Amino acid sequence: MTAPPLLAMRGIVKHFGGVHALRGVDLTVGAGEVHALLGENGAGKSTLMNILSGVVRPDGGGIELAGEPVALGSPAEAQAAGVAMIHQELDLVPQATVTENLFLGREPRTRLRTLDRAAMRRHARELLDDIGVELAPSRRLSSLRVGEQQMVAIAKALSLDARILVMDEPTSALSDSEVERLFAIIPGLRRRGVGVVFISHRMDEIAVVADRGTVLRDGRNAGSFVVAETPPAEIIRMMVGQPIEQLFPDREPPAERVRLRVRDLTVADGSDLGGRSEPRGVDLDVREGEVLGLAGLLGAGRTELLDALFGLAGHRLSGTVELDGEPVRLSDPRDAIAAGIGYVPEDRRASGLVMMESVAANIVLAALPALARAGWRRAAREREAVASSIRDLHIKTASAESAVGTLSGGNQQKVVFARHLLRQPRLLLLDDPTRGVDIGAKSEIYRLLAGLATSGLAVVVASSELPELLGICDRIAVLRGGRIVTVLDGRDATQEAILAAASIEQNSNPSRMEAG
Amino acid sequence: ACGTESDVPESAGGSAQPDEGTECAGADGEYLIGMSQANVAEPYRQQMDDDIEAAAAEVDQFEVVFADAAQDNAKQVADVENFLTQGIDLLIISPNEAAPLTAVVERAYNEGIPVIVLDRKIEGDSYTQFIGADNTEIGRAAGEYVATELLPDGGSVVELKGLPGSTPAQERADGFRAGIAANPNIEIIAEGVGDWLREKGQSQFEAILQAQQAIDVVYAHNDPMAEGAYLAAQAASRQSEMSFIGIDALPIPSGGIKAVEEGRLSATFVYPTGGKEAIATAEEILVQCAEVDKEQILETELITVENAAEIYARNATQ
Amino acid sequence: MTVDTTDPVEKPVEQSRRRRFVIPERFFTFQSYVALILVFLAAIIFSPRRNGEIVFLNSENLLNIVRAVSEIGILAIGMTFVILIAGIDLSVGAILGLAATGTASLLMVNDFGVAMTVLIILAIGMAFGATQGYLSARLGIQAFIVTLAGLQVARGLARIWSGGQGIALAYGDGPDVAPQAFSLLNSRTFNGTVPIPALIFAGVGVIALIVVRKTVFARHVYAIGGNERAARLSGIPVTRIKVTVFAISGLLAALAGIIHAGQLNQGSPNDGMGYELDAIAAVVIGGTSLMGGVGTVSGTLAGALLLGILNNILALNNIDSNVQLLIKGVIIVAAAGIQAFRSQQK
Amino acid sequence: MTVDTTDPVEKPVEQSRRRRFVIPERFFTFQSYVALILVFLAAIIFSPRRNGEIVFLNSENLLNIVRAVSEIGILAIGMTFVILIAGIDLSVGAILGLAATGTASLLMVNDFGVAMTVLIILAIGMAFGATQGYLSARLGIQAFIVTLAGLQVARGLARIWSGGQGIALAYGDGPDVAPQAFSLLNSRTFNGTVPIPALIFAGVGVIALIVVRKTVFARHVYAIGGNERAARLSGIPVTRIKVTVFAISGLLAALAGIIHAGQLNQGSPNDGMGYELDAIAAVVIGGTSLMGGVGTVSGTLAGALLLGILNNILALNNIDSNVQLLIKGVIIVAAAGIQAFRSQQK
Ligand SMILES: Nc1ncnc2c1ncn2[C@@H]1O[C@H](COP(=O)(O)OP(=O)(O)OP(=O)(O)O)[C@@H](O)[C@H]1O
Ligand SMILES: Nc1ncnc2c1ncn2[C@@H]1O[C@H](COP(=O)(O)OP(=O)(O)OP(=O)(O)O)[C@@H](O)[C@H]1O
Ligand SMILES: [Mg+2]
Ligand SMILES: [Mg+2]
Repeated sequence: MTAPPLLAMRGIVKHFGGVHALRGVDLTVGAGEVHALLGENGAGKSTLMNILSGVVRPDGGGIELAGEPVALGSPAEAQAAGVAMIHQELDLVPQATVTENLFLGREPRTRLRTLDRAAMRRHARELLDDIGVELAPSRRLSSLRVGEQQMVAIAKALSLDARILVMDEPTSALSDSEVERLFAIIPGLRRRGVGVVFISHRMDEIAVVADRGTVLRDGRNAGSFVVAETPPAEIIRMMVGQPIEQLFPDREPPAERVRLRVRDLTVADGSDLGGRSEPRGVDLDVREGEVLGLAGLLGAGRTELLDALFGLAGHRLSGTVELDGEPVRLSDPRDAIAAGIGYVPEDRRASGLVMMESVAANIVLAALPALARAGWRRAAREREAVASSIRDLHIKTASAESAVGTLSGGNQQKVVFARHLLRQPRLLLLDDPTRGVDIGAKSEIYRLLAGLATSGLAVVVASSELPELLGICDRIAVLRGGRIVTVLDGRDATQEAILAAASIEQNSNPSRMEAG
Repeated sequence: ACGTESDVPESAGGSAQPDEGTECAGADGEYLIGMSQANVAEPYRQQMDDDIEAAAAEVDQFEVVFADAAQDNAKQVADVENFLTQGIDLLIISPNEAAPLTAVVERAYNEGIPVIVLDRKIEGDSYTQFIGADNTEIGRAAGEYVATELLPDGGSVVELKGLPGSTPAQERADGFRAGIAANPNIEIIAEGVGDWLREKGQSQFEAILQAQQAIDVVYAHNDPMAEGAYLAAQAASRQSEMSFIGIDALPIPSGGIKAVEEGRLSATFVYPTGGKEAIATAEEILVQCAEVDKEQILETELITVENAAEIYARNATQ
Repeated sequence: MTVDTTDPVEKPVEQSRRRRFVIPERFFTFQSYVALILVFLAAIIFSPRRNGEIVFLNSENLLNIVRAVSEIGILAIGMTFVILIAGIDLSVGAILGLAATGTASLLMVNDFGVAMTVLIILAIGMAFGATQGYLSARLGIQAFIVTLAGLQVARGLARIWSGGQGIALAYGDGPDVAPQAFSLLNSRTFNGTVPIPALIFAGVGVIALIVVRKTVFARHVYAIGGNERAARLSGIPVTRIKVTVFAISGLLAALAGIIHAGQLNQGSPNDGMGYELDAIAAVVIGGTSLMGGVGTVSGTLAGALLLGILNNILALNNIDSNVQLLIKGVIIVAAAGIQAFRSQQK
Repeated sequence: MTVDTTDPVEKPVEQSRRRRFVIPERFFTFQSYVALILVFLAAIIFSPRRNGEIVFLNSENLLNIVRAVSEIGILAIGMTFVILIAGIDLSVGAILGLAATGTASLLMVNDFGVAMTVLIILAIGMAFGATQGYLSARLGIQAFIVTLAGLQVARGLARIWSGGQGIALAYGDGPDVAPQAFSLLNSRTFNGTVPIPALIFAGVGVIALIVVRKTVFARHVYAIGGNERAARLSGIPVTRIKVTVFAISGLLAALAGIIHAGQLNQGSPNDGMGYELDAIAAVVIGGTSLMGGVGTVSGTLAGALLLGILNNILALNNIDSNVQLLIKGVIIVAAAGIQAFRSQQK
């Protein structure tokens, strides 16, 4: 080898207070290579890439770009050196327009040094066209769907004409068709000699896009591999430390008794929906012990349907909902919880956890009044409840009093599960419960779900990962534009069938199909 | 005095009034009087408004409207401007501070509107009459009372000051020092800043009580602070060791005269509001079409337990 | 092991830029007490002496300090809950004034008994606070604005109620005087040593400490401040709790107003001007975050005492009042700076 | 369908579908102007008349209004930027006082020329603001606390500078008087009709409108307020921009202080007390969100004028000052309520 690699990171060390996030990590990426960076939650992937993009300063180690040692002290310096990054958390300004977001921090100026809005508008159009996104550049970002926002972030990163492009879980918010559109961009990048670092917890994607890969475990290199030569099981073993025999556990078939019966559920439009699809005329039956999947493209209305079933649509809701034959009124989450419904929301950071509080406080949050006597807390009962939750759900935490923010993503997710399970719900609603969760934790969550269903709980789970839905669901309802377009049996459904149902162009008067 | 309509027009508003065009309608007129008050959050100034209202109620021809500048010079300028816009017939103003209000008062005066300035002067002489008391004089009277009556053989004095930066606080401090100068054995051993407030007088004096063993007289720049100091001393059971004197002597239940009458304060000094006098002057100018003096200095009065009840009865508005 | 309470990805980007010297976590847990102890020691050192005795440590002086901070302290306790839900209450000083005026008026003008008066005034304060809470929680108007307007309204009502002048309290039997019982508030108990307002302050403090530790309500308050959406999705009655918190703040402000009238033998509509800022300062010095969700009542108590000691020692030494302003400004920033440094470390 | 067997008083099973009445988005875009126009019309209706003329519409009266709001308006423009980055600046009133005092002192005591004085005072204001910005942006201390302390410090400095007294301005040539040129600030131009402070206010407003529309700086301000982390990650120098914003606020407060001294022929350390709350009210009524990232300078100008007209019409009708407090409180809440309603609709 004569030419130095495009990127070489050597011996990178990083501490956060007492947390040893990186303990001497190496990473090399060649020009025109797509390099997968893998590892469990908290392995240090984002930290390593944040160091590369100047967001975080390393405590030790060195970075070379094309053989030249560089110091990347700030995002601006990293950009100047040719590093662009799409961050794990969407980093755009919601109140600004698409155009303004695309040029954030590097706005073009006129000769008078004033803002050159005309140039911004022109270039914005071009940038969006380049990645095949049809969006009015003047739209406010907050009016876009998550997937569209993600595409804006991608366009922004590409527009930097970087030598190195880092994508930190770009697909976790995308559904399959958007993922395809993203992947379509990659060959062009390869041709231009761009080095791409790609982070994802979806193993199937790695096989599609990546050339080589590096696995991190506990802030150390756990191995490197060439994708074409390495079976997925081997990669998983590198990540988790042991092979995972069976990702999706076997389960008893559900009972016959209908737990949840929904008829003509419709949510009236708000004034400014920003591309949301509210449920329209939804009919649904879920039986005891059944896991029902919700599939659909981004913005198909899965979250909205689950929100509505949890009382979040308030007075805009119409139609009937029955649990075990009793009608329930759902105008507030309190109604839903009282009726025995639990909800693990899509975004655990924004909607699930109280980050500054302890694991214990987060677990008992919904059950406090039930555990208390006339508003006075009973510490012993709370401790018991927390201990049994941690035990039953295998939550990995230093102690019940640890701040919940110190847990890995999967364990954080289990804390939200535990909170609702403490209330002993009859129906559990899950919105993308494994988003951003590593494969080890995923398999644990699937096992947990299987156990709950076997014990008679009815579960409705929305997910963007079709293999996941196919693996865990008894039946899969496909949504489009807020309507259920078809319901498939879990055993003989295929990805193709689901995708076909989800993405048929919406005609003016789609026929409503009965579920169940 | 102005019964005939052929009276010369200069009759109203004194000789300096440049606008000679105003006719004096005398007793037949209806008059709108604007009263621009600096800050009604000070009990003394609220009392001034109340005095004016009570006095004006006795004069059929008068309607008085009030504005409160809430201690803001700029707001008071706007208040006067608004009075001018409304077309008042006479302006009574108790300026928040002198220099900032001078220009707008001058403007009113030059438009031919008689101006009565209360309590605090403005600069120059563009006003019809100034009515007020002299803070330095009152401070001096308080000092002399201490020097001759309370502590003829000398002793230690604690001073509780009003809001730093306010003129009366400065003048009541300066005058007091001049007043006690005659008796070299009197020493001001501590100064606290009570911002005119009862509770700050109390907590400041609590600390001073700790720091000072021998205190003979507490001189507060106003009665509320003196009362606060008394409360502090009472809590420490030291109220009988010393005398408390204040200033203002408002004729209201929460004022200093009652405090003297009830034995908490040894003395207080009337700081007259001039409200009654202002309406009297306005009556002279507008109803009687008479000329008035440029200045009316109101005398202070020493209130002790001997005369407290009598003066309360005389000064009270009700 | 350092406890990471915040979301790692939400960190300021430059946080690791400086060399960081690590301060033991324990220091921060007791940060407000540490600051309190430092100020206490400084007060001893700078205290004037009389016959060799340290004046500051004189038990009477110490009790005076507690008395002097009792009103601000009570306001600050209510403010702690408000700030814990990421709100702010600028109206407490004005409610105090309204309550003091009302107390004096009911006792002197309407000749109500003590119990009746106290009940009515507390109810008014609570209703005022609850209204503000409703406007802010239900209609989503920012608490800063609602309570800024509330401040003006309370002040205006108080002035109208009393006709603008303070109402003096005189005690005795019969009409037009207040019942003797009410003068308890400016007296001292235990052989005339412990001021009643200090006792009430201590009582309110103890109750608040118990509420924070033992009630579901307090957990809900913390959860709402930490993540309102998560709280709502956990079935917590967010609006009701928020309204309750503002009602408590109004109630305590009214209690402070009653004490104010009792201590000073007078209720004036101008009482309590600017107290809200002192109360907020006490809460923040005590380690409660203005972003909500993090803080303690015990910290607030320490913060209030710290401010009281500061005022006392500055007064004992006859420090120029303007210099006092500067010193207090610097100390408030320093206290907040310690906190900010702490959250950056994490 | 199953029969409801549980509870006869149970709510109807059919979920209620409430008609929501939808207000066109356009209304909100112009919300603050709409409110301004409504208040303007109300002022005309409620204006007293003299000889058939509507007093409120008298051109002199209208110019008086602009003059009267000029200082608050200038403060509010600076405050708009501060609030856009989700900060708050409680120190502007005190900086105004410090600047007014300093202006008078430099002109009268130090016999500096007008240009020199103005430069020094503006520099002081800017430095004061920048220091606060640094403490808040770099050390992460909350702006509320930093500027609350800054308020006290500025007030203390002003009192020390002037010895506690207001310094009156006298004009003329020679020592111990101020240059005649400075009296321009209390004069009127265009045949003595348009007050100079009103002109300066208009000038600052125009510059601010241009800055917001045409500069990259303004884009960065909005971005920081909208999502600070995103701004940092995009390479925007967040700390520098925040410091600049506070420096601008300090600078404009100093400018307002100079105008204050000129208009009132005096600089007093107590000038500008409470102005910060008026300025914040103007900004919020103008539609800028206290959460940052959303708002306009033109809205702020409308908000300031609205408050000015309100004050004017209440005064012209001789509304009792206490009732004025109530009315203003209610109107501020109502204006904020319209906004809150808007963001809830979304
Ligand atoms: N700013 C920070 N402050 C403190 N700890 C941090 C910070 N950023 C990351 N960490 C910690 O460093 C470790 C590595 O985190 P990192 O985000 O790099 O993991 P990751 O591999 O990207 O995980 P995931 O797959 O969940 O995104 C974790 O233990 C995390 O809690
Ligand atoms: N509370 C809300 N207010 C306004 N917009 C919202 C809200 N919640 C979600 N949105 C927006 O609605 C759009 C659609 O959301 P989303 O893409 O999650 O749809 P979905 O059908 O639930 O699909 P999925 O669950 O697969 O993500 C997004 O642009 C999102 O930003
Ligand atoms: Mg990551
Ligand atoms: Mg969703």
